[in-house]
Amino acid sequence: MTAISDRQKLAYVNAQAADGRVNLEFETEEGMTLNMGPQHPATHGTLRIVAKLDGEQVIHCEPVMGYMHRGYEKLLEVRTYPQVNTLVNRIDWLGSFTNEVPFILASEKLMGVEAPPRAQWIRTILFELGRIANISLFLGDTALHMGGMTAAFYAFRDREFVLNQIEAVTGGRFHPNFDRIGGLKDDFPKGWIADTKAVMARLRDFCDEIEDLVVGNEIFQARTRGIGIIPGDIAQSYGLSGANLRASGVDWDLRRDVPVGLAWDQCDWTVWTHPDGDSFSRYWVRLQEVREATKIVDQLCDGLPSGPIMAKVPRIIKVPEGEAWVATENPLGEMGYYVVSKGDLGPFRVKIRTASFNNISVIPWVTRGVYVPDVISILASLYFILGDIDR
Amino acid sequence: MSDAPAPETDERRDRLVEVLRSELGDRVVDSLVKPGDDVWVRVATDAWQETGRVLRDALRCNFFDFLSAIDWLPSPFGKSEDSPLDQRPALSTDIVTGYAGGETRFQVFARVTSLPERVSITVKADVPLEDLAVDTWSAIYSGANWHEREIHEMYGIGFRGHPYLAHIYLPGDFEGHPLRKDFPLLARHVKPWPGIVDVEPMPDEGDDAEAEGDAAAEGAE
Amino acid sequence: MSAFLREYLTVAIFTGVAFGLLAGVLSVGKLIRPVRPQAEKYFNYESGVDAVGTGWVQSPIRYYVFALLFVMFDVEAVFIFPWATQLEIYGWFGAVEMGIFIVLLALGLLYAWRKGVLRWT
Amino acid sequence: MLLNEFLFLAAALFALGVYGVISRRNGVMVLMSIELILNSVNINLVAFGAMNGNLTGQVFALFIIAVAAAEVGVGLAIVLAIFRNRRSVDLDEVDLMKG
Amino acid sequence: MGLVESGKMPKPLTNLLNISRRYSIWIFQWGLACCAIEMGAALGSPRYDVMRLGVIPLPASPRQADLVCISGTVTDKMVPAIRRLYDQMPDPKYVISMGSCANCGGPYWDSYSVTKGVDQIIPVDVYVPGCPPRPEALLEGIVLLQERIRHEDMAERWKGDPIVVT
Amino acid sequence: MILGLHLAYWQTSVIRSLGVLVAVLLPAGTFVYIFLFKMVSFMQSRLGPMEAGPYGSMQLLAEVGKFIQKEDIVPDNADRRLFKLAPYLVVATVLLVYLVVPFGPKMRFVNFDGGIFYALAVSSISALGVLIAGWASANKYSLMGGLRAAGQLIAYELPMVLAVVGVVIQAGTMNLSGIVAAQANGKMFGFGGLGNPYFITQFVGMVIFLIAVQAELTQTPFDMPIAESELVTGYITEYSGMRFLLFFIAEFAAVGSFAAVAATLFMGGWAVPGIKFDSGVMNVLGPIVLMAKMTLIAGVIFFVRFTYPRFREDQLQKFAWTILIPVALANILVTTVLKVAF
Amino acid sequence: MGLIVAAARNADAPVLVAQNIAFGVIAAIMVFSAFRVVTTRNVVHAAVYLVMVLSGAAAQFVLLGAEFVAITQLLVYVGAIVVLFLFGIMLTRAPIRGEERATRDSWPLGAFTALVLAGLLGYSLTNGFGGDRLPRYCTTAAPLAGSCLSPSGTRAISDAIFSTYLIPFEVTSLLLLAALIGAIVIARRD
Repeated sequence: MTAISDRQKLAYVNAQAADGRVNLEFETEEGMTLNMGPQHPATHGTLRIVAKLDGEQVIHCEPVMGYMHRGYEKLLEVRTYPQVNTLVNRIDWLGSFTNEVPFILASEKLMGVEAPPRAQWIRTILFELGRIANISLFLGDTALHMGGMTAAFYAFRDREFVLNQIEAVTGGRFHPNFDRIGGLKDDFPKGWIADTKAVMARLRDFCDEIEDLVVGNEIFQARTRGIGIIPGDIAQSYGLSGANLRASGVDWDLRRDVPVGLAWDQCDWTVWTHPDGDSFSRYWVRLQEVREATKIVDQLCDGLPSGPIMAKVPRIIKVPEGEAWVATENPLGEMGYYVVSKGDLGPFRVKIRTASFNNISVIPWVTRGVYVPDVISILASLYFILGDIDR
Repeated sequence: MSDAPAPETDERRDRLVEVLRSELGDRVVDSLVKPGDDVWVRVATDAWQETGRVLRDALRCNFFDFLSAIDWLPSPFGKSEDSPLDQRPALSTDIVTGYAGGETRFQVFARVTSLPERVSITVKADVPLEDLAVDTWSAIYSGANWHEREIHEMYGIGFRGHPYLAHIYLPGDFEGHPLRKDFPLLARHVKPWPGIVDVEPMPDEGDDAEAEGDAAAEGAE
Repeated sequence: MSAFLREYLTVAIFTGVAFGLLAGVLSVGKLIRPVRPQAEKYFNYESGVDAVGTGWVQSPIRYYVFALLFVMFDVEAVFIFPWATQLEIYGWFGAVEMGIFIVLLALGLLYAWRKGVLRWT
Repeated sequence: MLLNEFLFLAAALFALGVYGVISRRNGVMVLMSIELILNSVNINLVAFGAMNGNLTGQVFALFIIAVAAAEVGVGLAIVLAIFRNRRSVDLDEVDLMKG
Repeated sequence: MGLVESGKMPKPLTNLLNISRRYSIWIFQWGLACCAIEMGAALGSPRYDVMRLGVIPLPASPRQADLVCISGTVTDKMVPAIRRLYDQMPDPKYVISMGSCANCGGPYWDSYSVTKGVDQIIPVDVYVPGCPPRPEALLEGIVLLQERIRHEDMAERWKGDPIVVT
Repeated sequence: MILGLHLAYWQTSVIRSLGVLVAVLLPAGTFVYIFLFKMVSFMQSRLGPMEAGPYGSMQLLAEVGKFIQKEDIVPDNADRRLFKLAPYLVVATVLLVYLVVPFGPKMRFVNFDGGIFYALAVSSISALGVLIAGWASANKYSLMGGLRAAGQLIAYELPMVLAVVGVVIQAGTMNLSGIVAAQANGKMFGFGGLGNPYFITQFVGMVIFLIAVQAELTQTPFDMPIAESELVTGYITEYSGMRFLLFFIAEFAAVGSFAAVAATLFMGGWAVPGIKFDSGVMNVLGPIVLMAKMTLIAGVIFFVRFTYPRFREDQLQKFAWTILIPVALANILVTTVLKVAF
Repeated sequence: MGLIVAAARNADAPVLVAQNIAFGVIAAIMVFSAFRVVTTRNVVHAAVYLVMVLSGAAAQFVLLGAEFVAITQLLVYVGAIVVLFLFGIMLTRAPIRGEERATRDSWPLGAFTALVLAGLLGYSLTNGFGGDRLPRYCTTAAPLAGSCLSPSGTRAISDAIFSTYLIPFEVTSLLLLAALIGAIVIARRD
């Protein structure tokens, strides 16, 4: 057992004192306060939801974050560009590859480099695979939060196949660190494309299965329809993005609307929206998104151009002075990097705009007056990942 | 894919700047339009809140991307990559600001998007050092609430009129503002970064000895 | 002793044996299990932080109304059961009598329904 | 068995119930004491029924149980109404006349 | 007082108890970060299915858990909660530290808000390295833990004060 | 002489009691192994426990052995006495239900005139244990779980009771052995070859009964009280070690007991439809037949549990009061009319 | 304790000894529990003690051969009314450590009243029913009606309700309906 350092001790005491103060704040008022988290099965880990209740009705619900705050923006200021690439993988840990892409694109923009077409296509394919790996877990997990155990196991089962494909290319199931400024680390291995298409067919079956098991289930619909309605203008004002925004009837998808140079405009797919804005529509839109993603991967695999996968870039990456913002439509929503460079080996300042942070900022608004069980279904349907909130 | 050469002018983005200028007058201090790419506008500190309102109401930039801040002071610690025992050359602490200029060390900047126009804008405002605060945007864009809390925690910048400016990430008694450039990462001072030289042979230029030499030279610098 | 009481004696003995067994298992556990008292171990669980407020919840009044409905219908069931065993003998007369009884109580349910007690919002 | 065994038991319960009704402050506890009284009556009824070999006692016990259910339902509703207005179920602090 | 604690338990019985502890490990449903997903894959994915080994992923409350897998980054803000939940678990209890972050801080070694290793707060039985470790690695860690439990001398374990890290 | 007989009676009673315990724990253990460990695993394309014993068959013993060794924690704020009392109450009610179930013509522990009435009364007491457990833990999740559980238990106790009335009307008796006999010897639309198993003639009643059983057992989709995604584990959040195991056993033993009651009420109990063995054979075969029927019903219960998501609390209450109970009342009326008319 | 002694003294046959002992034990538990119901400071404890009194009463009903009433006692009182009580308790404030002042200052008055009442009742009962014995339990299969105490079947009770007491039965439903509506009106907050 290592001894705890003074700094640790101090942090421990401080944190306890802080928690105590938060508690005191909540305690002094009328009504009962229900704590969910930092350890709570509903909060995907370490989010803390403090809900003030009247009976079972929520008067006010406030997320307390920071239990997963790792200080990304500070750490990125002391890393070189390739190192940043490694680290940002771990922001949204379910669709890791998708975290790398906007940062790499922003750096490329500053450097004036463009990756060769094949690299762009492969990036797009991996991006969509990351999306599938991410959202398919959501599809099972949300059902789990409403008590349907089996869907979660199906999700884990079929997600494995996607992870296998990612691993076959990048060598990592989770954190591929595969993107490079100017291209990619490697090309596809032999036979990968045929395998991937088989996996995509399987995933489409999985979507059908989920549609039967969850979406078509009356209880699931009773739990989600008309619950947690977020109108489109509220969603925009809070900066909700991704499926949460589209489920509110706002037709906005960065893949289609703000081209960043990847291959989405080369294939035929649909942006699904839903007019209701409730938990059910968020689930439904995500389900469609997985379906579309499998189609995109199929099409891109078919038309993959040949050529190099790496542009000419200097060995030591130095990014010229400037500021650049690139955002992509990540599985969780809009993820963007505002990179400020001073011509150094590493960025001067990186503002990471993550989707979940904005997505859950709507929680106090949307949970007023709902019942405790609805808090769970709303949280699950908003879909957040702790690393993506706290960074 | 942006194969086509960048256009010389960009009407949509120029219009943004024009409308802002007509609404705010000379409180728009500076602006920069990169045609086909992006637009930056710097406004005076006291026009910060009004800028938000104009963006939302006049320009229909309803979608809130983010609100953040930046500390333009160059880090006095460098990247703390070398051994702490080595004599480190004195680092310049001259403030050099980025696009659309700036006068003070701290700047807040925010980005909003007009979904129908498919255009985004980054607005910036200086934060005076003597009174480290600007007006809140949380009444204009609800999502700004948490972003401002984050900035407050990370930079110590206040937001006038914010409903609940409490800690959001760090434990209550955390001292200092981590994202300020003069906030040291203690671990780095105790122990140097083990992987300073970050070189990996590129797949297409396998064993290029000359590049390797370059790398060593650059890394040592 | 009558067979009737004997059956109930079995119930009593069984209850005794069951409780004895449970207590026995727990005391066997007492021999084996460790006791490591630590102050924090005995704090109430609240997702890993200190408990906020007292453990008291004011439960919604709806529960009371449900319990009330339950009690009323439970009493109804008490009268239905003996009647059900003898229905063959009572014939239509019994059916009508019970029909009136059930309908009267169903009116209560209907009243609660119409009053919106069964809905939450 | 003596009839009096049961009657004494009922008497004891009855007396305890009366004590509870008079001396308890908490409205819910007063209602519980009333239950004790009702139960003592039930025991009496069933015992006398057994004594006389007819079923009247048992049938009346059933009716009393039904009435007790109704009584508790209304009684607790009143206590709840008092609690909602006064944030207390203490009968001493509640002057019903002031309402 | 417990027979086991005083070391008066006959040897075969002790063996039996160790075996039953070995095959009935209720793992606390609690994930922290990236590793939690790999832990979830180990618990929930049919491909890994940790239930084969007798690890039951049912309890959501520490009171019913035997094993807590610290899967992911431990931040300073999280530390009191981890400590509290560990304390609330009934003895005998085991800890697996999963992933570089929980082991030593991992890629966040220089962060201002990350605790460099969960073993500064609670005693750890098995470390599983990796960033994140594959589910197989976690399974290996669990098998190691089971080996350890199999040959554990409980009297020894209970001797003296509870293991407190200060 | 009488004294001697007394002693013998005591002995037989104790033996009977132990017999009930076996009859409780055996199905409970079997259900845990078959359904919780294996069936759900296969449903989710897994294997379930494999290491402890062949195909993990010793897993349950390991669980018991482990829980015996676990520390017993009573939180400081809890009401110690009631906290300890609650598991006894919950387990005892489950055990007492088993007493009245006949396993054969003579294979029964007690033979009450009001057998089914007794079973319903005893099972309604478990709501009490749950409420006490929730309150005594002094924990918010527990209290909310306890309240929800009690609210749900009473809401679904009612349809269950009312669903049974139809059977009682048809059989004309509340004695469970009598109900079995009525099913074995009854006629169905004038055809007596298969007897009259009530799952055909009382189909509505059986569906209501099984739904109510699902809710009484707090299994998904009615598991709001122990909904782990919001209330951690509801009223058992603070229980550890053996006391938790008691709740766990009670849950699965309750599945067994309700399955046994349902099998007796609606599926002919120990009798095999259409085949009339003599009493001696059925005393041996009866328990096996009943166990098979129980397993079937438990299989349905667990299949639903692992497939469906859960209701919200108000939806659940609304379902009971606005659908199940009116339907059950209508079922009674229809059965009455049919019974009287024919 | 006295009850047990009294029961033992009045025993005249071994069978009755067992019954009397059972009666005595149950009665002692009931009286003790009833005493705790009216003296405990914790309202949830009071409810639990009430459960014991009620179950004890059910057991006494069994001793008196009233099986149906006994089970009804369990179903309605223990299974429903006590649950109603517990809901009522949890809707109001139920501190886990009990209340500081659960008894009125005027409790001696109550105690006095109760004692006087008990004395009066005891006196009049001894006077009135001093020697009355309950009939023995029937041991033969087909007893003569009235000659011995036989468990009364539910059928007999049903016959009694649906012939002699038909009107009270129907009135009961009216009473329940009225109570239900009244309670809902009182309890609802609109």
